[in-house]
Amino acid sequence: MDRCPRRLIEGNDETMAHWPLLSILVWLPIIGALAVLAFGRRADTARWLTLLVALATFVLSIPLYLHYDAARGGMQFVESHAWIDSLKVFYALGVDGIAVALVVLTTFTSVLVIVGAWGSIDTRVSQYMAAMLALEGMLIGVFAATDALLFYVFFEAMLIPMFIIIGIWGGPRRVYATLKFFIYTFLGSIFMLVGLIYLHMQTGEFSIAAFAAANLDMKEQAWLFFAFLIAFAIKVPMWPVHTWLPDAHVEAPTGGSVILAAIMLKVGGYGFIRFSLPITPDASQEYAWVVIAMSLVAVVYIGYVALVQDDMKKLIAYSSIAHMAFVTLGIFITLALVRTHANADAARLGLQGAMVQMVSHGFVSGAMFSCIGVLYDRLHSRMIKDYGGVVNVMPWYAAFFVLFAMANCGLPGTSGFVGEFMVILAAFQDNAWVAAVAAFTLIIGAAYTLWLVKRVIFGEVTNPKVAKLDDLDAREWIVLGSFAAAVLVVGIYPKPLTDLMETSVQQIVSALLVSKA
Amino acid sequence: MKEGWFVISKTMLLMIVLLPLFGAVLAGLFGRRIGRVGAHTVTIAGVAISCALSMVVLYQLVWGGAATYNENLYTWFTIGKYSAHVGFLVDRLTAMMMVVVTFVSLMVHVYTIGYMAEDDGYQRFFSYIALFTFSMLMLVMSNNFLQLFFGWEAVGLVSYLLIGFWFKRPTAIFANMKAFLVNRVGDFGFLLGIAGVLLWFGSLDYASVFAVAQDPAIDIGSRTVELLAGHPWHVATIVCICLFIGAMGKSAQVPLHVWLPDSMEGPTPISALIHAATMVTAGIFMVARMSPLFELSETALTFILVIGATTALFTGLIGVVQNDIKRVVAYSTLSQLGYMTVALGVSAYSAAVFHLMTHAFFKALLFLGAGSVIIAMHHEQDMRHMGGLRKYMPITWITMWIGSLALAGTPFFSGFFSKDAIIEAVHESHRSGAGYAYFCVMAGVFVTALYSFRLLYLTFHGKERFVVDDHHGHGHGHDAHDDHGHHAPGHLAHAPHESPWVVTLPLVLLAIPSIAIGFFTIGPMLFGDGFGNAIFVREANDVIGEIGKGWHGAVGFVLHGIMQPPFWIAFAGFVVATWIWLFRPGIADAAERALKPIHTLLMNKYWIDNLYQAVFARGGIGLGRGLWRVGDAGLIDGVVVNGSARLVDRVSTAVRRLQSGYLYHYAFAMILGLILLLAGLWWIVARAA
Amino acid sequence: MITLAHFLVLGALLFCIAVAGIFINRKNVIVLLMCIELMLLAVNTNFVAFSRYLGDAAGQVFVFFILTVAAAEAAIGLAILVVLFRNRATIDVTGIDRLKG
Amino acid sequence: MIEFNPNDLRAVLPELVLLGATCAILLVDLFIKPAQRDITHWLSLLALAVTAVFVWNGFPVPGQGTLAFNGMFVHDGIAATLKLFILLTAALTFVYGRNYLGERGLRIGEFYLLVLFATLGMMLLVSAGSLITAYLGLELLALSSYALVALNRDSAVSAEAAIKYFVLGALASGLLLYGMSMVYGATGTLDLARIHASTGSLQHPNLLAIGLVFIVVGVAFKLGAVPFHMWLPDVYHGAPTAVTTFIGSAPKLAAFGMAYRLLEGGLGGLSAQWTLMLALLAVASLAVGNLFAIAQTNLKRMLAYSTISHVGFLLTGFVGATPAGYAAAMFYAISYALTAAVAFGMIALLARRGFEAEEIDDFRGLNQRSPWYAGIMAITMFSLAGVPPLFGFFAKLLVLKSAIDAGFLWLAIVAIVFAIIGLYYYLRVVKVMYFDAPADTESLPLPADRPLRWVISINGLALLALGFLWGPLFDWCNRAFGA
Repeated sequence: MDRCPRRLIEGNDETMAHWPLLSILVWLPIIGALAVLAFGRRADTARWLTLLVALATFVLSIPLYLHYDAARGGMQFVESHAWIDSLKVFYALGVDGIAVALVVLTTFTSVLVIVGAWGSIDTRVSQYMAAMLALEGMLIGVFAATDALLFYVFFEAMLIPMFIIIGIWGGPRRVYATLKFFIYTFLGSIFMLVGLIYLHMQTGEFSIAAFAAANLDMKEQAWLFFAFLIAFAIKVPMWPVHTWLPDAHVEAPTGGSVILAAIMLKVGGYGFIRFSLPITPDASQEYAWVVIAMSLVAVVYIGYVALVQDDMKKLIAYSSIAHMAFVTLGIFITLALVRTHANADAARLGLQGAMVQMVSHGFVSGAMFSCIGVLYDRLHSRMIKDYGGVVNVMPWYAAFFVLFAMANCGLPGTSGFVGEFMVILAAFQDNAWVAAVAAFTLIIGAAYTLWLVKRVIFGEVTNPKVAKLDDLDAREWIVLGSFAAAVLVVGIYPKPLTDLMETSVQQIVSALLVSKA
Repeated sequence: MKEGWFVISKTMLLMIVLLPLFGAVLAGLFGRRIGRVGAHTVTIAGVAISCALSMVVLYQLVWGGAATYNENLYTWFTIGKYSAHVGFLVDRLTAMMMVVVTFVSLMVHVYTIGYMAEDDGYQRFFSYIALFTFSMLMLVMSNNFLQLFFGWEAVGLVSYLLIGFWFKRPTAIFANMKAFLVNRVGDFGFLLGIAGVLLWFGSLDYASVFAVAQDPAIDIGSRTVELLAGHPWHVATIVCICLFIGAMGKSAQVPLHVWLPDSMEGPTPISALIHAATMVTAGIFMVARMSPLFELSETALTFILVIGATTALFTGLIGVVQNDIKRVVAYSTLSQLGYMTVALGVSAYSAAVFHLMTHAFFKALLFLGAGSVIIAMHHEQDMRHMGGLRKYMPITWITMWIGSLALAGTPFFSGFFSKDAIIEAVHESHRSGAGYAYFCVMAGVFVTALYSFRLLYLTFHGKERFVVDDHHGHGHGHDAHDDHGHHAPGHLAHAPHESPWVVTLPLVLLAIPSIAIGFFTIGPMLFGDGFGNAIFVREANDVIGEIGKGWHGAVGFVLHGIMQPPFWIAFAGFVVATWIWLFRPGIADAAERALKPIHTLLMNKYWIDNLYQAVFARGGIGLGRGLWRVGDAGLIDGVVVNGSARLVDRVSTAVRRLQSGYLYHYAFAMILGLILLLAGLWWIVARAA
Repeated sequence: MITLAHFLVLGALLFCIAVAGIFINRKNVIVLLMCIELMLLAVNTNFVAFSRYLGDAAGQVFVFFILTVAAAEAAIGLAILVVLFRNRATIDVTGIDRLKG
Repeated sequence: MIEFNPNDLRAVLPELVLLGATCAILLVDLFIKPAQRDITHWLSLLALAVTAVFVWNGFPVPGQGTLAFNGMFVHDGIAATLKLFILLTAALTFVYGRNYLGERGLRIGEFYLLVLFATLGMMLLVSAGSLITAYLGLELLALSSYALVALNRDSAVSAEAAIKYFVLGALASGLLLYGMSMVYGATGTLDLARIHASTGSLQHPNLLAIGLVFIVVGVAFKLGAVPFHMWLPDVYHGAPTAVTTFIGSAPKLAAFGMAYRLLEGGLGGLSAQWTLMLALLAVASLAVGNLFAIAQTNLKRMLAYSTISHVGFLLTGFVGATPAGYAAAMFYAISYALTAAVAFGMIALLARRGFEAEEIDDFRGLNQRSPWYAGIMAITMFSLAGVPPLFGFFAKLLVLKSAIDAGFLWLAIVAIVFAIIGLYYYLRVVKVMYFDAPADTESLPLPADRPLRWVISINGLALLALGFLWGPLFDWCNRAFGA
């Protein structure tokens, strides 16, 4: 990857004023959304306009990757303008390696989502597309915000478009699902708000860095830790606060599911890395076992639950929960590794694993939901029993499906393997039993995924409707093909990704060494 | 110039690996475009070249004195002190495996032209087997655990795809899922083993891991860890057993053997290539490759020994009662894998690998022969409907005999040398469990002979147990598998006849090594310095060395072997088989009736499959249902989430009646509030005073 | 000798009677208006008593304001009462319960 | 010795202007035909505008207020700020109510005059420097409001609402007066500043404390805090929507001013006691408001209960008894007034002759009928629910912050817990508008009252804009309290 340290567009500040790349990335889609609402009377106008904006955003996010000086790490492309002086609230943006990865994931996925929704959404197209764009902008904002209040604003605001997307274009039980989704996540994050206000009282400002620098005694840290835990655990989601996800996924339109699984869930993991670890390191160490336990339960419990689902989307939703458990596991074993085992490298391995898993899950789950969407567009059913023998009529589709299924079981050579592999290696360094339980996903994950493949893809065609299906069209080829390329590239050559985040991860981990209490 | 020739070149290795992949991609993505001929041409060309190059590499290493090749191609990731790479380690062991893999694969490719001639999935099939060749090469040529695991899983994937090749057959798509899942159980251990290696040996690269393992200063062998408080375990033992669990999955050792017989749902060439010659031996190869680690742990080796011995005998027994010709060969494969594992268990790694090689040839031969028979019988696989085929298909008949003789361990045939070496090794070994193992392998010899010759007699000898209803007249394309099932069992549309040359040529080409390879290679491979430093054995465990003391060349080995019990046991087996199935066919049924319980036991494969089905499959689904309905739907959603919502709803509908609409209630509420506030104030004042 | 305390107690009694009247009376709205007047009178008593006691005229000024406002209040109250009666043909307190819940 | 000081007139100039204008309009209205009612409409708006200009010109230097009429009348930044927003919301009431009243033949001079008088009362109330001015301002507001509620003489529910409002209001002012008498007795003065000064040295502190309780009750009634809230749902529900728009918005600002004047200005010495009382009232209001609102099907009634819960939040800002807290509370009051105005305005917008659009189901499928107004209403609902990036969220944020800074963490947590319950019924309105299909009876065209459409759109978008640009307003509030 290109590592030319272009001083012009690097973090250090007043030079950034020339080119506020992050602001552009955040606001271009949101303004685009308004434009789509304004001019999107005709469905096709809306579609093309949206695609244009999304592509532009994606293209603009490439320099972010190219010119992020990974060797230097830390926050770059920094922007900071006073928002509320009296409270020291800043409109402050900046990205480190981790954020860059997630931002690029967002822009990439958004384009595919919009291409994917091309034909399948035909009512109130402009509103759908606008919601998608607004969502994209807010997600980028979440990953780029370095001011806690700004982060929170994006964090909450993105619920609104998703609420609308599920509620309008969703399935039969969409209202229940979307209300549940909104209230559930709102419930979590509002406790975090109290935590942030408390931290503001301690530090007098809202900058995340200042929070991280604040000295907090164990009791304060414990309270804050759990405030953050509720917020992010619900977002991830972790067992046992996961039940909103299957409903939301089942009812959401394909595009909604893809964004939800591929990016929105990552906000939770990202929050753990941005807030829990740096701000409450001691409490995180103290209570890491809670999170680790929740993650391990998720791997096994959710794995078994996924096994018995008869709705494809629900199955993938549950498998998402199980996979995200590796993210939380990887994040929270770092503390034990850094502090009790004094093995910072292993901690970095774990954290990197968590991040790679996030990116990979973005691709894989996005791809899986797109695959299901392809079938749903044709047959308007998500029920496994309605399919079977799809390979006979849709060979190319079947090929993609099997590929993504294999990535979902973490087959080496696909992105799904890399993260889980790293996390398990790191976990073993801390505790072999933890690693063993985590590794159980090899079996259960394969079980539910392959059983799905067996029942949907293979076998004789039983349903006459299936017999009439036709294979992927060009649009679907683009979507699935791009996902497949991403899955394989990350799986075969993850080094660019890990290198991008290496220094940032190392900085986070080394910060964990100092106790604040 | 000589220099260049005797240094292994990276380009060559890359070609060896990538050509099959290239073929696979071409045949897979553009199969329709390039057509059948294009597909098989490109894949066969790829595999043929890489086979030739592998032989060159082997020659360079063994005779050219080329140094071991160990380099990284590229870095997978580097995180702090941890890094993972993709790279090649090519020494004599690797080279031998490369040759075996590519050669058998080449044979199977050629054979497939005939076998799959009529199949719609022709291109797809070639793409798969070429992809398999690539994966297997990645596995054997790897120089680190990561890539090993990659190849390990990749071959598993291809095996999954190929067992389910005829994805319309319910049995096939059940079998391939079963195979993948059982393998995953093994991989579960394998992955933990790798994690352990990284933790305790500090790297994933073979070289550095082995360096640590053999470094007396570190003395990793005596290092212990308390995974359970108060139970110090040797780290070496943990790692080795974990790794071996992986091998148990891949190489189908009891109790993870259940997938291999079912894998016969795949097309026969696959059974030959993947489920007999190469993939299933990956576990054996891995353990041999890891000999420096396994040498560290007596416990692990004992474990291996017992597992191997059990597999060798008891799966063989099942083979005796099978009627499906492919399943007989499959169970014999299981049993032979058991032999190899036993060899590993007594630290006779070279013997294991030696048997691996010979077995690869004659077992591939047997499978392809069986396939040829199946073609002739129009995909009738039940031996009870065969018999007397020798006059229809002489080549198949003779080559099958050669294969069986090799399998049964007839002197001068390749199997004899390898198997005898193993038995000798077990005999020499003083490892605990060696006694049990010795009994198993001895009994195994008898069983092997029994089912091998039973197969031959039932298939090629005796009277024909099938009817040719000739109403079609003699047409062509008898090997069309698509017309199978049109006929009642034992009824054929046309008389069976010899298969086309693409089928028989591989049989002949495989028959030659099945006869001769053992005789020529036992010297260098076992008692010479055949594997160079690839295999490490501690002095105390060097049973092969012990045997080697009495080594006077292959002929001497044979003469000495004939004096030994194994030969006579095998001969006994031959006699019994001949008597029962050639001369007195009635006895078989009599014996079956007499030994009813045992027969049922064997027919049901000791009910292990049923057990797994009940406990793990149905149990797992039951558990999932329970967790879902009770845990998710019931408690979390029902009680907590919707429960709280319902509670709020109830409360609000209840309390809203307080807003009664009556003025005096409203006024009363105000006065009440006033009084409460006054009371509160009084309380505060009182507390203040 | 009548002290401030007596006036305050009187005021309190009047006030309590008025308040009690407001939420005990279930008969008709006129009584409510009366009670309100009574309450204001109680307050006035307080103010006058205090102002006398403190020797400060402001309290008594306040009383005049209160009386004026009370008059206006009564006027509006009766006007509303009329409207209510025109719509409901009753001024029974228990009858006024259409708005509830 | 009391002597007349002409400067005092400058302090009350806006009030005088409004009074004069109101009387003028009263006369004008006598001589115009019902057809020309618009004249009154525009004149009233003009009157409010002019008054606002005078308030703006006379805007005092931040921090240092001046006293007029021997301290009877306080002229400071707080009063001026509140007055500006009171005038603004009153004007909004006129604009939003015009069409609604017109269709129901209620566009009579009385409406405008009563609103103007009430506004005058509120202006007086928020700059009250003595118990007398406070009482007079309060009654002027209250009496006008009673009459306004009963504006529709042919509506039984209006009459019922009016009588309830009247009786309870009278009771409340009685209690307030009783408290005032106690305070007077304890301190010997009606002047709030002097009361504050003399708090420390009293021979009957308990007398003052008892008076405090009664005054708190009076304030709580005006705000509509539980358990003195019972009038609020019935009045909001029963009153004509245009009137509800008024009663629901501006008086909250006035009530905040009254609370500040009486409790901080007068009885600041007893803040230790009343902060606790207000905390209790806050909890009760949050609980009752949100719990009752969930069960409602009538939008006006639901909004009434939501008002109660918002009062809980407003009081949460008070419990700190710090300038910052008051600033937050004022910010909250302003944000609520502006938001509520849109909410009720939307009801007035959708209503038409013979059809009050006051049931939640009347908003079904609004998104299909008119995406724009559905969007405005959605913004309003999310703002009321306190979802970022909308105005309401930052109001909640500041209030919670002040409570936490004041050490009332438990109160903040109670508040957010009930905010989550509250979220549900706001979302239900959005759900009805966006996710439900419109019943065809409702797919009538929206009234073509251009000013209404424009103003309500601007008002709605302001809630979004202020979500980003709330800084200046916040600083303004802080400056007013010298925080």
